[in-house]
Amino acid sequence: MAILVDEGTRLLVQGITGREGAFHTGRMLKGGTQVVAGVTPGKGGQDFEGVPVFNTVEEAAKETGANASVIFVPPPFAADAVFESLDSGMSTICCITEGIPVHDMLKVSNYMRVKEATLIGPNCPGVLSPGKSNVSIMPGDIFTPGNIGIVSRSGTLTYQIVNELTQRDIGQSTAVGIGGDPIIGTDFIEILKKFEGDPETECIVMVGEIGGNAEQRAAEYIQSEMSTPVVAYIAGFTAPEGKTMGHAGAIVSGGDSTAEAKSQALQKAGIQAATNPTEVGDLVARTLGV
Amino acid sequence: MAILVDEGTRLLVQGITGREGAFHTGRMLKGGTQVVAGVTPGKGGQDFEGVPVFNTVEEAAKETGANASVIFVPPPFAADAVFESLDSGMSTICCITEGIPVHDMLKVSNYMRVKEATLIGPNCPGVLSPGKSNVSIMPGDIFTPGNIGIVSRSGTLTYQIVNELTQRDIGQSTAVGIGGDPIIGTDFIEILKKFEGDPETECIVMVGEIGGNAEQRAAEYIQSEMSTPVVAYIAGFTAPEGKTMGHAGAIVSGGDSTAEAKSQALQKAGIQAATNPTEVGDLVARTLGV
Amino acid sequence: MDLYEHQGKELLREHGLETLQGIVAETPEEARAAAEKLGGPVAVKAQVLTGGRGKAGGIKVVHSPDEAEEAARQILGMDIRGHTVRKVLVEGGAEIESEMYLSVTVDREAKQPLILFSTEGGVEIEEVAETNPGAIVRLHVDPLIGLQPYQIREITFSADLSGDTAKGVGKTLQNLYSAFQKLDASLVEINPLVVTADGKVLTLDSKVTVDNSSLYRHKDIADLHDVEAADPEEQRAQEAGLQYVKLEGDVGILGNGAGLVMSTLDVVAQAGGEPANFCDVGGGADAEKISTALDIVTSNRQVKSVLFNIFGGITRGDEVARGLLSAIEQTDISLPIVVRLDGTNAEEGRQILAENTPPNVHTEETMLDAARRAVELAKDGGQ
Amino acid sequence: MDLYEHQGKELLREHGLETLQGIVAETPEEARAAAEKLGGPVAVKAQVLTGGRGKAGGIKVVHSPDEAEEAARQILGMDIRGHTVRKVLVEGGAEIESEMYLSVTVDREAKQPLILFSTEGGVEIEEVAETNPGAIVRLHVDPLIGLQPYQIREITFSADLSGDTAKGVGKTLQNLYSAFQKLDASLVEINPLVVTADGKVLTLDSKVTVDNSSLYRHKDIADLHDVEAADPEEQRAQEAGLQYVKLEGDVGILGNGAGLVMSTLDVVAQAGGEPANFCDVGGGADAEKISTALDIVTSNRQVKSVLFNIFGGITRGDEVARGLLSAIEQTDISLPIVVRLDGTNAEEGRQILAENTPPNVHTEETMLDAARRAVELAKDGGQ
Repeated sequence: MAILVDEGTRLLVQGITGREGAFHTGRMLKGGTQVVAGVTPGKGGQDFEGVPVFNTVEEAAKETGANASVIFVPPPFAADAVFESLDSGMSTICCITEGIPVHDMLKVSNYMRVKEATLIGPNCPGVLSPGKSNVSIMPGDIFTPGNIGIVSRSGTLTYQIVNELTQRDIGQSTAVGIGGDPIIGTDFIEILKKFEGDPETECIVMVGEIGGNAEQRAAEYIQSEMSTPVVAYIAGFTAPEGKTMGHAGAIVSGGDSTAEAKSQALQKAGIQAATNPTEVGDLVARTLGV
Repeated sequence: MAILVDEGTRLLVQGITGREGAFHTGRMLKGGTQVVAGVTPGKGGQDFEGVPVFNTVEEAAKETGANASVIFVPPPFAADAVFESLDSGMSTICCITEGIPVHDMLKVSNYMRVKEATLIGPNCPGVLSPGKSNVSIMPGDIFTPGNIGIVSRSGTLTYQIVNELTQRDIGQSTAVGIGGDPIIGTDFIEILKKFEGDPETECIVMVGEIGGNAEQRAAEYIQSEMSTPVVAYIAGFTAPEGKTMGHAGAIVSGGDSTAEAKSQALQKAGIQAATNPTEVGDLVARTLGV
Repeated sequence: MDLYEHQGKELLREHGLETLQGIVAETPEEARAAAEKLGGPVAVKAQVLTGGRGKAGGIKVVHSPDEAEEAARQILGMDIRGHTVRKVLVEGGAEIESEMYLSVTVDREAKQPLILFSTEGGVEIEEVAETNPGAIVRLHVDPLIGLQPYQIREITFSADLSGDTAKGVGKTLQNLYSAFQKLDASLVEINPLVVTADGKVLTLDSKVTVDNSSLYRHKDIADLHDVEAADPEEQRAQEAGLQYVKLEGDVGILGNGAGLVMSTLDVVAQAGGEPANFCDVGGGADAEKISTALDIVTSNRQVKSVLFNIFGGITRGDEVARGLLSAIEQTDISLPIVVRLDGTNAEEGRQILAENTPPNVHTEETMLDAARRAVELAKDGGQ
Repeated sequence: MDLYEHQGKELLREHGLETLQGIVAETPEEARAAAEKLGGPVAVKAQVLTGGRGKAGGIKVVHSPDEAEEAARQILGMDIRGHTVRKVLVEGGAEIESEMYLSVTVDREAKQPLILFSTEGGVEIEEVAETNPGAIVRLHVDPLIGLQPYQIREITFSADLSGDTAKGVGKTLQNLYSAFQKLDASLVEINPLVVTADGKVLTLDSKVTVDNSSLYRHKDIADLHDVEAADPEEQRAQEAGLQYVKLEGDVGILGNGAGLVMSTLDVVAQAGGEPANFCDVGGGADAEKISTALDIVTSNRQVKSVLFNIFGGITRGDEVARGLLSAIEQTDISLPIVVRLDGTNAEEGRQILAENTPPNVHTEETMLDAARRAVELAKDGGQ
């Protein structure tokens, strides 16, 4: 097993003929992902590296049985793309796009409440289940199949940690980049819940950062609801107040949103917390007893 | 048992100090309903026939533990009143108000999808479970406790039918007036489902009329999902096309919306259909074997 | 509330829809002047609150002011499905390449606005639905988020539109949906929506129906209500707060409650009679209102008998009986009136009626008996 | 993007909020003229993109044009938390009866707009939250249906407001929420919202922050961006498409990916160093971009060593190494640069660096080692 994406994932790429979409579609195809359709309005009928391109998601879904989508369309059109995927029945939607207006995401994320689907992102690297399906912009090469679940607000930090694990011969079940924006479709808790329900996942790495208080809520959830061990890592202890650290959502705007506050909450909940990515690898290895 | 309202119903009246609200609150109190709170903005702190009046539903709910509301506020403010009840946790909301703009109801009824509550109406007489709770403008005197469930788009026609039953010594479990507007909170099917799940209800009377195709959908549902016998009655065989027959929703606007089409659908689904209210009484008596 | 074509178009224009230039004329001379002003060929179109005016000869395309005047002369005063034409819309011409259909309405079942689009315009959508259902694109809009750009693309791509036509249709749909919302409409329909030889997308004919319940917040639209065009009895009933619909038969029907009155009409028909009207006097026993209702119902010369069907619910039967008697006293009706009184305190009510009833008032205990009696009396010619 | 008080107020006024009359002045003379025009007592307020100007002496209430000129002379040029005052807002006076607080912000957890209201205005809301949390009303707005009238009542009744004050606050909230939406704001705050002696509800001081991601659809607001007020290095980084934040330390830090760079800062701090900046060069091995980044980082005179932390993901390590070398060649940096290269093809990359590396470039295999090395080098004074 894995969570969110696996061998049954039939992927549709929104914005497949754009620069980013084309580049990553090529990579996902090489990684073995079943990319069954692409959508670019006005380019229906063309094909991209053997993948048929459609004008609308509805048409693409009908023709190809796509059940998941990944979104590479520019920010002004991204919310529309999410709505299109949602209303066309995609069950997992990864929105890679960075720079979607917050008010668009308020609308999108609240609309999710009436839908059964899962939205990952935006401003995220996507989801990758090694050996099964890569619905992301993550470098598949550094992953190896295994039993560690990863959920992270940061892309490169995830790669760094995956690399630490792979170097120790510790494989991953699924890596989920939930995104670095203030408003995201899916928070830590929903992903933790899925990992908890996945018999293949033996340990989970949770990578947080400054901004918001999602880590605190996750800590409470882990303490009260989970039996799978979690190793946590928080970035941004040196971040000053009021400055955006790369991610739109990574900004200290009050006591709760500092790395310190998050770290304390994790410790209080009895969760192992690493102080740097290498230590994450060490803690996971110790947890697994390898 | 009963559906929607019973001995546990703690009722809050929105618009309690208005003409309609005051009149019917008095009647509901006399009928034994637990009216625990009233809401009229600006009149908080007063009381009405012993019922405390609050400025907001939130405050009223907090102070009195109200779990259901009935709405008597004028059309321009009715949608707001429904939202207020919904957001303050009322689980059953009966909106009596007639004349709410359709576009307001589009917003309200779609918002219901994100809430766990049941909205009855608008433009409806409400819900009455004889001997238990009267959350309606229906004349309690003509009812008698028993095992017949009634669900109807029309008020007076319901009274007429209840009277036919009571005269035959056949009591009622709950009578639900779902309302005569084009867009209503709860359709036949949801109520039929509740009656089907109510062990006390042995037979159901469904009263339809021209407009829409809710009766056809109900017929399909009854045929495929229900074991409780249903006696149906449809009004409006003589209604001309394009004319509103009293209720905003009672208008023939195409083949599906005629009484004939509805009647045929019921017959096709093997549902007993009466041709007048008296016959409804006869058919129910026959079904019960009394 | 249905709007005249010219009124609806004016509102749609305010929401950005493109139409032909048009001038309303109430006389043949005004129509001539309008045609002169517009120049070129014009269409002279009857303004009536009903469909089928084309087939009835209510639309004429003419090529000169003379012809426009003559066309208006023929059309003005014409009766189309019971509606007298009192105005025409004189509209400029356009070279039409193709005709489409576009509408937004309220889908009661889905509880959402429904967009219908078809490349087969110019005919009634019901006809297309029967002959070529595949030519109709149906699309629901979720009121929680509104019309989305991708939905517009679904419409235009499904119809294989491209370039300026796709853009024009897309913009039209966006504006039409916005008009639908802002006008509190229950229907906005463009049929046909045309593409002209020079690539423009125009609203050629349109229908706008505004939700009556919303008129309190659309004073400007409420003011458009055409009192003259309404049936005078229906108009009077409306002013008195009565629900009244005129029908073709001879049995006048009154009752309290819309459902009960609808049911009464059916029972009268089942008894072999023909209802002359639907009239709901509402709750209560207000003698004033009942007498107005009686007066309106009997002012229809075809009515030969009256059936008053009352169910005493909140108002008790005895009170209703007193109200009814006082109402009958106030009016001067010699037609036979059958009263059926049931519900709370019905017996007391019937007794009151029995003791004080005028000779032309008959009481019955059940709806069925009352209906049969009223039908009989009507067949006897109201004697 | 934070707006100056006078800019934010201008936008809020466009959305119906009521403020005092105000005039922006850039010189003491302009401030005098403004005070003359406004008449009566005025407030001279420093316009800076930071809080705490009141405590810093950036707001003065004066009673004559002379005093206004003098106040402006004192305030203009003042440094408030690192921000130089270059403009003042001269505002008319008002007789204040009471001060309240009202804001709309984005609640990340609830994923909904959050309204905060308090009758304890004029102090920072965080202070009220600590000293008297019960005085704050918190209310979420569901973006699917927007702010509802009942929510406004919840606010006003909870604060026991009535009459004109309740109406004024209600209207203010409605307009403020509308502004919040239409401006794509992440924060709109009125503090204090005052009731004047004559019963008016006025926005006395306000703060507006517009979501940077939305600026493409708010050209007018984007144009308000004050280039002069920005840190010149940060400004240059922004133009080059780099994520750059200046800090106080002496270890310059570059890396690819925001999370990794944040983590690198932490590791440097753990190693006993002090990061001089945050700089994310993004994906890819674009030599041009890397050299610009190096230049910006080292243009900070405090920087004594540079740590370049790269994780080869999509871009392979060997490519990154070549890009880095070419970038170092393009610049003329003598400071020690510690490079840590990991991920895909890291070994090949490290080999390339080892073979061609200039003497001031040091390579390390792990983040920790690299951080320690960079900290050491910085402590050695960049030798």
